[in-house]
Amino acid sequence: MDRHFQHELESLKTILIKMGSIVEENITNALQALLDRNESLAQKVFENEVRINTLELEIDNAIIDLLALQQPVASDLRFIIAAQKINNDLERIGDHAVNIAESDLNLLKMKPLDTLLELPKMVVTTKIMLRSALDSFILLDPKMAQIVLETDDQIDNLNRSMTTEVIEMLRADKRSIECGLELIRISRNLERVADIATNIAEDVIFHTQARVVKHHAEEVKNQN
Amino acid sequence: MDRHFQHELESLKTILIKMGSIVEENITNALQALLDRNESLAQKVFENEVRINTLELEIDNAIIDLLALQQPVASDLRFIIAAQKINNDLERIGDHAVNIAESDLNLLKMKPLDTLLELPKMVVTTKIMLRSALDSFILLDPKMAQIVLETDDQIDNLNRSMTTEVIEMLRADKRSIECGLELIRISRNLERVADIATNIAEDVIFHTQARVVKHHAEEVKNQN
Amino acid sequence: MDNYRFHFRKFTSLFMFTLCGVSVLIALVPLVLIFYRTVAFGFSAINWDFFTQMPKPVGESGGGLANAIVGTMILVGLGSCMSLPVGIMAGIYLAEYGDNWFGQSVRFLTDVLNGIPSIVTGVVAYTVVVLPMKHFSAYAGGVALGILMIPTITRTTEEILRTVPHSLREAALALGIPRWKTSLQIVLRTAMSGVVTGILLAVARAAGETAPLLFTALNNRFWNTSMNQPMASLTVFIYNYAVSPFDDWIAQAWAGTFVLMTLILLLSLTVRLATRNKFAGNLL
Amino acid sequence: MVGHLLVRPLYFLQIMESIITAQHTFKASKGRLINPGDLIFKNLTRFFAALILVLVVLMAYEMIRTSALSWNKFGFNFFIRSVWDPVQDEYGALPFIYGTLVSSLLSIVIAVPLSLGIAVFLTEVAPRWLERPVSFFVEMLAGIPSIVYGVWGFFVMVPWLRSTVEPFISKHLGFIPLFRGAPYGVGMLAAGIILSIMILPIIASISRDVLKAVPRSQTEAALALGSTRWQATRIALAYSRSGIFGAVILGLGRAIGETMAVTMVIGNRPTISASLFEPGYTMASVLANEFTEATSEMYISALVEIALTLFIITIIINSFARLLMWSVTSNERAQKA
Amino acid sequence: MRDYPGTRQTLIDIDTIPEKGKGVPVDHNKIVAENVSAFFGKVQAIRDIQISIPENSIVAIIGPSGCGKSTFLRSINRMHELVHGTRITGKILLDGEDVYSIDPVLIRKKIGMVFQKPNPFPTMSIFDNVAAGLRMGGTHDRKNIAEIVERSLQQAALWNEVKDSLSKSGVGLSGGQQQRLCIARALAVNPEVILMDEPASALDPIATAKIEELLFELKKRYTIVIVTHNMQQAARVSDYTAFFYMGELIEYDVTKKIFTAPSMKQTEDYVTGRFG
Amino acid sequence: MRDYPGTRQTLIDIDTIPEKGKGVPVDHNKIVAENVSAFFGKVQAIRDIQISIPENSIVAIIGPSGCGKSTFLRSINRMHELVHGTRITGKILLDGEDVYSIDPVLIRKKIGMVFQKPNPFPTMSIFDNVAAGLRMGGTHDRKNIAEIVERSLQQAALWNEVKDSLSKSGVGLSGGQQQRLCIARALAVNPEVILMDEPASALDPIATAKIEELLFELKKRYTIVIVTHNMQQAARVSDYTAFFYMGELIEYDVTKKIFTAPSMKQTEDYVTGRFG
Ligand SMILES: Nc1ncnc2c1ncn2[C@@H]1O[C@H](COP(=O)(O)OP(=O)(O)OP(=O)(O)O)[C@@H](O)[C@H]1O
Ligand SMILES: Nc1ncnc2c1ncn2[C@@H]1O[C@H](COP(=O)(O)OP(=O)(O)OP(=O)(O)O)[C@@H](O)[C@H]1O
Ligand SMILES: [Mg+2]
Ligand SMILES: [Mg+2]
Ligand SMILES: O=P([O-])([O-])[O-]
Repeated sequence: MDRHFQHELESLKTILIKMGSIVEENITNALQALLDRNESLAQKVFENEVRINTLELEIDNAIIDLLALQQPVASDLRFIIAAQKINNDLERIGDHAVNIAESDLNLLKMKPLDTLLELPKMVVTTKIMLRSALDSFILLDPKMAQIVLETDDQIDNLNRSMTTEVIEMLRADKRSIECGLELIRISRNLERVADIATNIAEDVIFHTQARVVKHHAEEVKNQN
Repeated sequence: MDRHFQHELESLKTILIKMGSIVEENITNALQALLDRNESLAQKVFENEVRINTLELEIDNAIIDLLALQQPVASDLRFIIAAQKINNDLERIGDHAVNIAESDLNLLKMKPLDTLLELPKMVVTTKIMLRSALDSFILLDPKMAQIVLETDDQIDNLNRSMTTEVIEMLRADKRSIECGLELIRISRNLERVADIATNIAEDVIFHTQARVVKHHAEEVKNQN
Repeated sequence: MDNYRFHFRKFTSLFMFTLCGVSVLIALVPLVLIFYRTVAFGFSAINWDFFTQMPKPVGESGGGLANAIVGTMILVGLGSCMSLPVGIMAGIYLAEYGDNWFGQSVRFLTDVLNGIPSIVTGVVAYTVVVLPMKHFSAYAGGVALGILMIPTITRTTEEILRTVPHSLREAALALGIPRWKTSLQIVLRTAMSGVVTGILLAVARAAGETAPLLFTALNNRFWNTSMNQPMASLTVFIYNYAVSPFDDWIAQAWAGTFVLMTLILLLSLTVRLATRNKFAGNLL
Repeated sequence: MVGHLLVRPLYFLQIMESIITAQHTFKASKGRLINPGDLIFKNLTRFFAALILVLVVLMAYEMIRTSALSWNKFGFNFFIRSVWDPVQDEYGALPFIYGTLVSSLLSIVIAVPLSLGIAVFLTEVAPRWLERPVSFFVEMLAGIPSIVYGVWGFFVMVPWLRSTVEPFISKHLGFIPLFRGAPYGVGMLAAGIILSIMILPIIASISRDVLKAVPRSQTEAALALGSTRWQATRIALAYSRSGIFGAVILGLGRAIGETMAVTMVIGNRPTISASLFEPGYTMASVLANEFTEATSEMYISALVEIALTLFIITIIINSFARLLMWSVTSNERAQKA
Repeated sequence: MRDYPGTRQTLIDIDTIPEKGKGVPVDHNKIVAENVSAFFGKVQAIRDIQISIPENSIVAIIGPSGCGKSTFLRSINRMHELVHGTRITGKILLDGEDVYSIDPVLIRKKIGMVFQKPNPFPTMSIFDNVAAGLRMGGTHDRKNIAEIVERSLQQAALWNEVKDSLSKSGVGLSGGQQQRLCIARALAVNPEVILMDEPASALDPIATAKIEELLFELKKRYTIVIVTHNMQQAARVSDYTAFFYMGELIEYDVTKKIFTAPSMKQTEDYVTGRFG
Repeated sequence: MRDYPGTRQTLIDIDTIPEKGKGVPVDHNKIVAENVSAFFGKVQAIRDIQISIPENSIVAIIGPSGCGKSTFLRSINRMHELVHGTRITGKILLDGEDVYSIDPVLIRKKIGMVFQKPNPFPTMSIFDNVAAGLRMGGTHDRKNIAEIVERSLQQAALWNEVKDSLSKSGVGLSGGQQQRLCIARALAVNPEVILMDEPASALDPIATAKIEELLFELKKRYTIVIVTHNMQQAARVSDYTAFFYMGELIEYDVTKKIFTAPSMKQTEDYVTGRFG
C-alpha cells in the first residue's frame, strides 16, 4: 500500500540529502578557499552555515513530528533514528567547515605557504568519505558504508603525520607559529569530519541491517 | 494512573544521570591528572571511556525500544528526544575527556610546566557548567539551564586568551612546541565540553518548555 | 473427593441433557399422531367432489365443501382488507416514531388485542355488526377476523422494522433522505420479506380460526357470495360435522381437517423456509 | 400477491411526495425546521396507530354496554355464583372461571418443563442436522389450527384417556382427590393435555429464540471457567429468564382464551369438582356453545359479561407481563447509568 | 477566534522551509460552532463548545468515553435532534449560515456522515447503495447517476475492487470495503463536509490504514471532522485536534502541537495516557 | 525450538547492563504447540503452528483479520471444539501434557479465558460473578469463597472500586470495570494460563491502559497469551510476539525484535503498515 507516511519519510530523506550536499559544498569551499586563496569562498561557508542550522532545526522538528504523529516502528523507526543522527552529524560537519573557514581567513591574512603538507590529500580522502557515506545513505548500501568505516584509519594516519610535519615546520621557521596552529586546526577538523562521516556510515548500517557497529558494539557485547 | 511506561522513563533518567556522573568524573580526572601529574588518573579515563561507550549504546537501544514499543508523545516524547541528545552529548564529552587524557600523557612525558595559564580557571568553569546542565536535567529546572547558556561566553573568552598566551609562550621558548600544542588542544577540548554542556542545557529547555533554543532558533524563525 | 465431585458434575450434565432429548420425543408424539390420524382418515375421504360439490342434506352421502372453501377465502380476504392498512401503518408508526407515551399506549393495547381470545373478538363483532343488522353475515365474520389480524400484523411489522439496525436509518438520514422516505424505501424495503411473512402468517392464522366465526358468519349450507348473508367456512363446517352423529359427516370433517392443515401448513412452511427462520421468533 | 396490497399505500405516498414540493418547510413547535413530507407521513401513520387505540376502547365499550343488563341484575355475585339457568335467566360464572383457570394452569404445568427441555435441546444439544428439522416440527405444531386439535382430541385422545390412562392413574394414584372419579375421558385432564400440546410450541420456540439470543460469550465464559455443559446452560437460562417468563405468560394467555379444542374435549358441564377426570366448562367454551342459541337479552348480556371477563383477564395478564419486562429492563437501565 | 496557520501538507516541504509556519493561510472557516450546548433531556452532554473548522482540513475530536464527542458531531448535521427529548442551544454555522435555520434534509445533503459500523443498505446492490442518496434526492437521470456512482467509488478508492460486481449486494464486501462503500455513498450526494464517527474502530489495521490514506485524498475536496478513540489515528490523519473532556472543549490546536507540546495539563495527561 | 533470553523487565536495568541479553533464563515452556492445525469443516484456519510459550510471560498474537489468531487461542483451551464440525490435529502441551488427552472441563480450569466484550453474568452480583467458577466447580465453603473472591478482585485491581458494592449487579459497572471483573472471575478458579482475545478492543483508551497495566502485574503469577488487533498494544505489553498470516505462524520472537528489526519481510510490512 502506498502510504502518506512513506511520502513523509521520502521527503525527510530528500531534505537530508539536500542538507548533505550543502554541507559537502561547505567543506569543499572551505578547503578550496585555502587552495585558491579565495576569501569570498570562505565567506560563502559562513553564509551556508546559517542555512545548515535552519535545516537542522527543521529536520529535528520534522523528526519529532514524525515520532509523535506516526508512531513508526521497525525499518521506518530505524530510518528516522538514523536520519536524526545523520542530521546531527551533518550539522557538526558544518561546524567543522566553519572552523576551517575561520582558519582560512587567518591564514589568508598571513603570507602564502609554499606547501600545505598533507592537507590536499586529507581533503580528497575526507570528501570521498563524506560523499560515500551520504551515497550509502541514499542508496541504502551497507557495503559502501562498510568501506567508509575502513577508510577512517587513513585519515587518522594523515592527521598524525600532518601534526608531526607541522611541528617540524615550526621548529624550522619560528615566525609561522600561528600559521602552524591553523594548519593543525584544519587537519584536526578534517579528521573530525572523517570521524563523523564514519558515524554516518555506521548509522546507515544500523538503518539497513539493524546492526549497531558503533564503538565496535558487537565485539563489546560478545566480550561481556 | 501509575504506568509501567513511566517506570521505564524513570530508569532511563537514572541511567542517564549515572552516565553523566561517570563523564563528569572523567573530565575531572583528566584535568586532575595534569594538575597532579598523576598518570594513573589519566589511565583511569581510558578505562571509564569503555564503560561510557557501553552505556551510550545501551541507552540508545533503550530509547529505540521505547520509541518502538511505547509510542511516546508530548512531554514523554520530548523527554526521550532530550535523553537521546544528552546521551550523545555525554558520549562526546567523554571523547573530549579522552583527548585531554591523551594530551596529559604527552605532557607528563615532558618536563613540568611552571604554569597552566588559564586552564585551571577553564576547568572550574567547565565543570560547573557541566554539573549545572546535568542538574538542570535532573531537577527539570529550565532556569538553571538558562544560566548555563549564559556562562558559555566566559569559556569562549578564556579559550581565546589561552591560545594567545600559548602562542606567546611558544615565541618565548621554542623547545616547548609540542607542549604548547597540547595545551591548546586541552583548551579547545574544554571549550567543546562547555559547548556541549550548553547543548544539554538547550535540550533541557526543549524538554521542559517545548522551546527550541539551539542556534537561537526562535530568532531565526522570527527573522524569516 | 474432587474426583467424585467432578464425575458427579459430568453425570448431572449428561442426565439433564438426556431429559431434554426425552422432552423432544414426548412433544413429537402428538404431532405424529395428529398427522397420522388426519392423513389416514382425511385422505381417504377426499375426492374431487369434496372441492367442487355442495354439502348434501342429512342422510345423503357424498357431496363436498366447495362453498366452505370459498367462504373461508372471502372471509379472510375481508379481514385482510381491514387489517392490512391499519396494521402496517400502525406498525410503521410504532417502529419509527413510537418511543413516546402515545406509542407506548398503542403498543400496549396492541398486545392486549393480540392476547384477547378470538372468541371475544367474535362476541364484539356480534354486538357491533350482528345485533344492529339483526342477522349473521360475512361482514361480521370479516370484522372479527380483521380485528384478530390487526395486532399480529402491527406487532410483527413493528418488531421486524425494529430489527433493521438503527444505523441504517441514520445512514439514510445522513444522506439527506427525508425521514418518511427512509422509513418506506430503506427500512420497510429492507424488512419487506419479514413484513410479508408476518402478513401471510396472520392470514394463515385467520384461515384456521373457528371461534370468532361461530356466531358472526355463522354457517351456510348453500352457495353464497353475498357479504350480507351468513357464510360458510371450512373450520365451522369441520366443527359442526365433527360433533355430529353421522359417520359420513365425521369422515368429511376429517377430510376438511386434512385440507385445512395442508393449506395452512403449506402456507406457513413456505414462508418460513423462504425466510429461513429469520423472523420466526417474532411471529408467534 | 399480498405484497401488492402493501405497495399500494406506498405508491400513494409517492404521489403525495410529488405534490409537496420539497422547498416548503414547516416550522415545528420548537422553532426548528422540519421537512413537510415527514410531518405528513408521521401524522398519517399516527392516525392508523390511533385507530387501534380506538378499536380497543370501542370493543371494551361495546362489551360493557351489552353486559350492563347482566351486571345491573347480578352485580359482583355473577362471578361467585354457580347457577347457570337460561330458562330462569339466572346466571353465575364461577364454574367457567374455575374451569378456565384449572385447565390453563394444568396445561402450563405440563407444557413448561417440556418446552424448556425442547428449547435447551435445540440450542445446546442438537447437532445442526437435527436442530433444523426438530424446530421445524415444533413450529408445525404451532401452525395447526385449534379446530384440528379439537377434532383429534375428540376422536383420538379422549377415547384413549378414557380406556387407558385414567383407569391406570386412578388405580395407582386414586388416593389423591385430583385423580378420583369415573374415567369419562372428556374433562379437565383432557382439556389440560390438549392445551399443553397447543401452547408447547409457543413456549418452546420463543424460549429457543431467547436462548439463542444469549450471547455466545456468556456460555463460553462459563465453559472457560471449567463448568460442564449443563452448568453453562444454566447460566444461559438465567440470562434469558425474563424472556422465558414472558413466553410462559404468553402461553398462559393462549390457554385461557383457547376455545374450540377445549370445547370439544372438556365435557361442557358447569360444575366445580376437585377431580381432573370430571367434566368442566370454560368461559370460552360456554361462549362458543351457547351464543348462537342465546335468545333472551339477559342471556346475551350474561354471555357478553363472560367475554368481558375474559377480556379483562387478558388485560391483567398482559399488564403483568409488561410490568415484569419493564422492571427488568429499567433495572438494567438503572444499573447501566 | 484563533487563526490557524494552515493545514499540514507534508512535514517538510523543501521549497517553503524558511516560510514554514506561515504556509497556506486559512481562506475560510467551513464550520463555526458558537456556544453550542446539547442536552439529552436534563443531561447536558456538551457545554458551550466554541470551535472553527477550516475548509479542506481534517479535524479530529478526541477525548475519553462519554465526553460528548459524538454528540457534538451529531449536532453539526442535526442528527442529534432525532433522539427524543434532545435540545441544542447556540449556533452552528456552515459557511456562515445557521444550520438550524435550514431544512435538516438539505443540511444533511451538504454535511455527509460516516458511522462507526459500516452500514450499507443490505437490500441494495453496490451500485444502488451509492446511488441511493441521489435517487431519493430526486435525480433519476440514469447516465448522470452512473457517472456519479463511478466517480464516488473512485474517490473512495473502491472502484477497482468492485467495478466488476456493481450489481452484487454491498453486504458481501469485507468490513473495510463496506466502510469505503459507505464513504462513496456519502460522497455521491456531493457534500461539502464529511463527519465521521470512529469510522475505523470496527476495522482491522489494514482496512484502517486504507481508510486513513483515503482521508488524505478526500480532504483536498472536502472538510472532514473525525471522532476517534484511537489517539494515534488522530495524530496520523488530522490537521487539527480538539480535545473534549466532560462535555467541554479543553484544547483545540494544530495536531502537531497537541501531540508534542499541548498547552493544557489535561490534554497532556490524556495523550500521554496518564489520565484517570 | 529457539530459546529465549528471558522476559522483559524494564528496558534498562542499571546493575545488569553488562549482562544484558542473557537475563533470566527460560525456566520452563508453559505451553508448547506442535504442528497444530485447526479446521472448520473443510476450511483450514491454522496450519502447522509450532510455538513455545514461556512461563510467566506475555505472548501477543498479531496478524490481519481472519489469519487464525482466535482459532489458535481457542484451540489451546479446547474452546475451538465447541463449534460444530471443527477438527484439530497436532499436539498442544500444557506443562508437557497433551491438553487433548484430558477432560476439557479440567483443562479450562487451568487455562482461563477473557473475551473481547466484557461478559459478566448479568443475573449475578459482582461477588457471585467472581464466585461463579468456584461454585460451579463444586466449592461451597463460604469463608473460602469470600477469601478467594477478595483476592481475585484485588489481583484484578478492582477490589477498591467495588468492595462496597459486592452485592450489586456486575452489569452496572463501566466497560473497563466489567472487563476487570471478568478477569477476576477467570482468576478465581486459579488458572495457570490466561488467554485473552482482544480484551481491550471494546474499551476506551483509559480503560485500555488500566487493563494493560494489570497485565504487567498478572504475568508475575500467570502465563498470558493475548490476541490483539492493536499492534501498539502488542508492543506495549508483550514479551514475545507471534505474527500470524493466512493461518501460518510467520515470525515469533522477542517483542522488541519484532518491532525494531523483524526478520521476515511480511512481518516488517505488517508492523509498518505497508501491508495489503
Ligand atoms: N441517548 C442518550 N440519552 C441520554 N444521555 C445520553 C444519550 N447519548 C449520550 N448521552 C450522554 O451524553 C454524554 C455524551 O455522550 P457522547 O455519546 O457524545 O459521548 P462520546 O464522547 O461520543 O463517547 P464515546 O466515546 O463512548 O462514543 C454522555 O455522558 C452520555 O451519558
Ligand atoms: N465458525 C466458523 N466457521 C467457518 N470458518 C470459520 C469460523 N470461524 C472462523 N473461520 C475461518 O477461520 C479463519 C480464522 O479465523 P479466526 O477467527 O481465527 O481469525 P482471527 O485472526 O481471529 O480474525 P479476527 O482478527 O477477525 O478475529 C478465518 O479465515 C475464518 O474464515
Ligand atoms: Mg551550527
Ligand atoms: Mg566514545
Ligand atoms: O563536535 P565534536 O567536537 O564532538 O567533533
